[in-house]
Amino acid sequence: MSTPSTQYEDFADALEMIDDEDMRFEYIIDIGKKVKDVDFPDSLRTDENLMHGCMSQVWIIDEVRDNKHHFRGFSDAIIVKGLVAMMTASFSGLTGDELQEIGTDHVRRLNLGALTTQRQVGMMAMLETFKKFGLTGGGTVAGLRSAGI
Amino acid sequence: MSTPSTQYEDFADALEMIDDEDMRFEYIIDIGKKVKDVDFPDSLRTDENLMHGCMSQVWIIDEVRDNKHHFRGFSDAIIVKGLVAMMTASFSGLTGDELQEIGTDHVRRLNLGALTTQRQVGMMAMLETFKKFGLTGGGTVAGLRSAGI
Amino acid sequence: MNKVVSIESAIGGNSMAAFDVEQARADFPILSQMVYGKSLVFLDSGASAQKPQVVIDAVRECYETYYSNVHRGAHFLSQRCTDEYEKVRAEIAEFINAPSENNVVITSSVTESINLVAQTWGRKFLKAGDEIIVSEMEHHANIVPWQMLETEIGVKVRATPIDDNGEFLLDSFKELLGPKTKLVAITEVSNVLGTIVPVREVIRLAHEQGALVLLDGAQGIVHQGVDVQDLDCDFYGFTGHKLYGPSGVGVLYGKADVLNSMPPYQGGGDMIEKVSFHGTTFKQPPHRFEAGTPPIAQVIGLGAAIRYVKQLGMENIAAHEQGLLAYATEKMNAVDGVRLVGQAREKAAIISFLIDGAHPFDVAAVLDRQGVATRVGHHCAEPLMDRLGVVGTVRASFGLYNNAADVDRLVAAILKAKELLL
Amino acid sequence: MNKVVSIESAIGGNSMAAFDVEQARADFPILSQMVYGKSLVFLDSGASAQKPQVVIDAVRECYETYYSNVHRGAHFLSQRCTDEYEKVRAEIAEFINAPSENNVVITSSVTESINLVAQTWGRKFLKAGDEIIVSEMEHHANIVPWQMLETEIGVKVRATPIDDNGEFLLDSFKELLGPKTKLVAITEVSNVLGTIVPVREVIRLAHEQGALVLLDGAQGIVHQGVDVQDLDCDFYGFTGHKLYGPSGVGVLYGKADVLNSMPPYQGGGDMIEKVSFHGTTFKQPPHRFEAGTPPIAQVIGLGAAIRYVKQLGMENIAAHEQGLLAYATEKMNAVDGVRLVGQAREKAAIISFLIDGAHPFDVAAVLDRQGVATRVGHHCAEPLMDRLGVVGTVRASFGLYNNAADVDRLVAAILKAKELLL
Ligand SMILES: Cc1ncc(COP(=O)(O)O)c(C=O)c1O
Ligand SMILES: Cc1ncc(COP(=O)(O)O)c(C=O)c1O
Repeated sequence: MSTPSTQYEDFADALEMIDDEDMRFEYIIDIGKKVKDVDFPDSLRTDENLMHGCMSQVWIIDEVRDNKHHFRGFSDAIIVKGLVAMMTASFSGLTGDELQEIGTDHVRRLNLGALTTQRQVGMMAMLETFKKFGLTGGGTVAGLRSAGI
Repeated sequence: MSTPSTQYEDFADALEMIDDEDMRFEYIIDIGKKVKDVDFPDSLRTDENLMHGCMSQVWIIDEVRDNKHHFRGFSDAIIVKGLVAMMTASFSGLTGDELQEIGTDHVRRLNLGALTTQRQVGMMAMLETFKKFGLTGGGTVAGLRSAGI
Repeated sequence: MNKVVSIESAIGGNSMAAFDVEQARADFPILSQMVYGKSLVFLDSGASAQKPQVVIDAVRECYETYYSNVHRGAHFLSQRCTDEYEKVRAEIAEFINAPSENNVVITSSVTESINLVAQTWGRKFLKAGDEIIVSEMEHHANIVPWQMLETEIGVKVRATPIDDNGEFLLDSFKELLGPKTKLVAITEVSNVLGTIVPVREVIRLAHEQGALVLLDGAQGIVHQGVDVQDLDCDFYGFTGHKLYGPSGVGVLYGKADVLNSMPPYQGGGDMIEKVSFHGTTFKQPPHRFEAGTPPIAQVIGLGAAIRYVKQLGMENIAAHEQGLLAYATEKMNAVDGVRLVGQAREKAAIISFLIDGAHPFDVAAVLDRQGVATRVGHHCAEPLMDRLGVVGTVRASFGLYNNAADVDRLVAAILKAKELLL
Repeated sequence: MNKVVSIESAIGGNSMAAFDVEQARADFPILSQMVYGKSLVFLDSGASAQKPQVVIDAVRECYETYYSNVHRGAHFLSQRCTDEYEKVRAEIAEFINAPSENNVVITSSVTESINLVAQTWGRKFLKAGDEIIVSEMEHHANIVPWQMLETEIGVKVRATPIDDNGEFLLDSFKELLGPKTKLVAITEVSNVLGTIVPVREVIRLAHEQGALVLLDGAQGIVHQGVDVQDLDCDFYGFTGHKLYGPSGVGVLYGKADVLNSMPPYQGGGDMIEKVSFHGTTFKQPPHRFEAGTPPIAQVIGLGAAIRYVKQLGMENIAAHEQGLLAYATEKMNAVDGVRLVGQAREKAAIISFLIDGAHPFDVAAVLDRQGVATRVGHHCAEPLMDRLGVVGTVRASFGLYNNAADVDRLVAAILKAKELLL
């Protein structure tokens, strides 16, 4: 399995080193707590950037620089915020083609036993969104939706 | 428990003496087979005389002589015919008042284990009809029905 | 020894190797029950099949170890139970070869499945004068919902005829079909006669006329399985309790575009996207059609039933039942005065019959006393009784657990009935 | 030691003698499950209750020893199964004090019970401009079916308000009531706030205006039982799975004259008197409303559940739960930053709450990790969430098997949530 980024490796390694599920759960909360409101201002929390089908609200943006996709995201709930932070950091800095190489196994390495199926499904949906951004070269979540992708 | 008739006693005794359920079942069939079509001609098998709510068709008539009710009945199925024969013979020759004395226990003595609940319900319905005839002094099944009794 | 040979070839033969009926019988605890002191011969699977231990245990295990309401919860049990529940939806989809689990709507019975179509698709797309074709041998579940639309909307329900053998008449069906035909609602297998309807032809012809086709698979799926994509039916309904699953659960399959076009059926929890007093929006299928708490443990039991029959092999079950059918037909035909009702060339293992001169209720009662459970009456197919000119029939319907000895007991009981009743 | 005394008086006291919660807990096999290595604290009975062994065994025993389809068969098992099934109908009638078992319609859930009334009584007797009053704290199951009639017929659904404590406002209700009001459809107990609605007053006032009253008893019957004749409601619906019974079965009670006046709901087997292509007639209630094979084993399981709670005593269960409610309310109020949502004077043992500064989903997730199963979200009551101005709540709902230790674990988990999340 390829390594998308050093951030990804860091997260994966950290989670692997924690052998207590409760601690892994708390680790994710800690990541979520580090994401501050200012990191993702209200002006970005628009319907345009809102992912549907999540238990809590999730916003995602894709900033493309030098053909590389840089994701940022936010949620109103801390645990989801933690997962969003892990996902966006892990899979940012890749080209559209590189994003297509990312598979569910990559996500599975991050989403250890501490997560409910519903959250796992949410993470997979996030990955799908990243890959779609990769395919279309950017845009907004709403843009993907209205393009029917 | 009072004895409505000697026929009743005969049936009850006979059934009590048979201690095999299968034999009791066959005893009822035998009674049914003895009832011939001529005993209850087609002309009596009318909607007027038809009891509703039975699995197979059951016709009942009440002939009142000297204030005493004499029932006859018929069915298209032999087992039911046997039950009808037992019921009509057992509870015929009684006055309206005497009919009101007949209780479900009387029927229960006739309706031994060989019968399904549905048939037991059918026999109780027949008893109810007899008692209604007793109350109203006669008439037809359809008459009872349209009188809403 | 002629008879014995025919038993072997009918029941044994090739299928013996793949399917061991004695082993299968051991999976069904109820089969060891005694009835009036006799061992039970259960020939009423057409009304409802018995359940293998794996189904009973799946339901019990659900309640004992992970039961919780589904879909709405984020806690461990709720998540676990939702996973198991939704896994079954996928298994059902695979079993009937639906394109996706989103084509699979959970209902409480095939009766509800058909009513759902009538009340959503029917009320939305049908208008006065439109025609719905059913057959003369439908179960009431596939007649009354359409008659209710007759009263409500003014559509016309037309019955395509059968012949005296119970054969579906394709030519007559072709004649009935016309531009007014909007729906053909047909049983795959007659629950009374066993007739296997040539549904593939029916579907092709109906589609040529632009009509949709709903198959009542209540009996069909049990005896032969189904591939809804291969058949190309628009709707397919079946009921769990006849497929060795729990009571209280059914399925409606529908093509995606058709399901998507349908308004919701019942309103309540789980089927909505957003509720407010200013306006409410609904979920996508299949959830749009699943209001309220579903039959959770029953779906899980149905999953176990499907795994069970798949493991035995639907072809093996079908071959075994065909063997029983051939054997029983031969033995019963050999009894003087027994008349088989329904002699179509292609039949599932369902035999309706009468004894000349005896009332069917009496026959069934005598059979019952011999420990042989059959069904008697109109079998929820009164129009068919009228068509055949009978008040009812006695019906022996076979399941995967029946064996040649059951047939022998049935025949012996029929002889006893003749002896007692004639 | 102040706290300990209050525990005793809340949970123990008089009810202790009559009701031994530890003994009751032993009846529920699932309660010994471990969740993430912690023993399970199940506080989600409001969504669906767990099942005592007697219920699980009743279902199993049915399948293992006497299962068969009901009503249509004359053989031994069919008769036995029908007897057991119909006996439960009589037991349900007795449990809710219906005049007769004929007032008891078996459905698949309270959601179906309510939809049945909307689609039969509603479509027959309502016309454009007629009004249906619901409350602001209804479950979607008691909103959406009426909204569907709004679209279909043009009736108007009006919501009678609550105050910020979640108290039902009788005066406002009186103002809404008028000659146009044809139906009042109200929950007995709010599934979110626990509020006990003064339904006796509601019914009296509605009847004065000539309106019928449907009570959604999904939560009410569980916490306090019901006497439908004493209340004089016209319809009463409840769901088996919240009353410690199986999933897949519900009940609709109706007054005899009202049920008699209603057309059938679904069409199919068992609900007809006579079917022909020239005209079909229907059975009397309750069978008129029960098309197809009913949830047989589920009804039998519900019977076992009713016998179980009756044996414990509904008053004892209610007293025990009130003790838990008082204890939990006190302990939770003592935690800084915890806000109880719903503070009506009369409440059933349901507590919705929020932690200031934490998202309810996060709170429930942390609770879950501590083995404490609660529910989070809108609880199928979005209009109520809008009214309260919250995105959702965390809800702890208590069943007869919860004890003081469960409350302590809940409070400990809340403290942990504060520690982790704030
Ligand atoms: C008050 C109330 N009404 C209706 C329902 C719906 O119950 P069911 O999903 O069993 O139909 C529920 C439970 O979810 C409820 O709490
Ligand atoms: C062909 C057919 N259709 C429909 C039904 C109705 O099934 P259910 O009663 O489970 O809804 C049956 C079984 O009774 C059947 O045999």
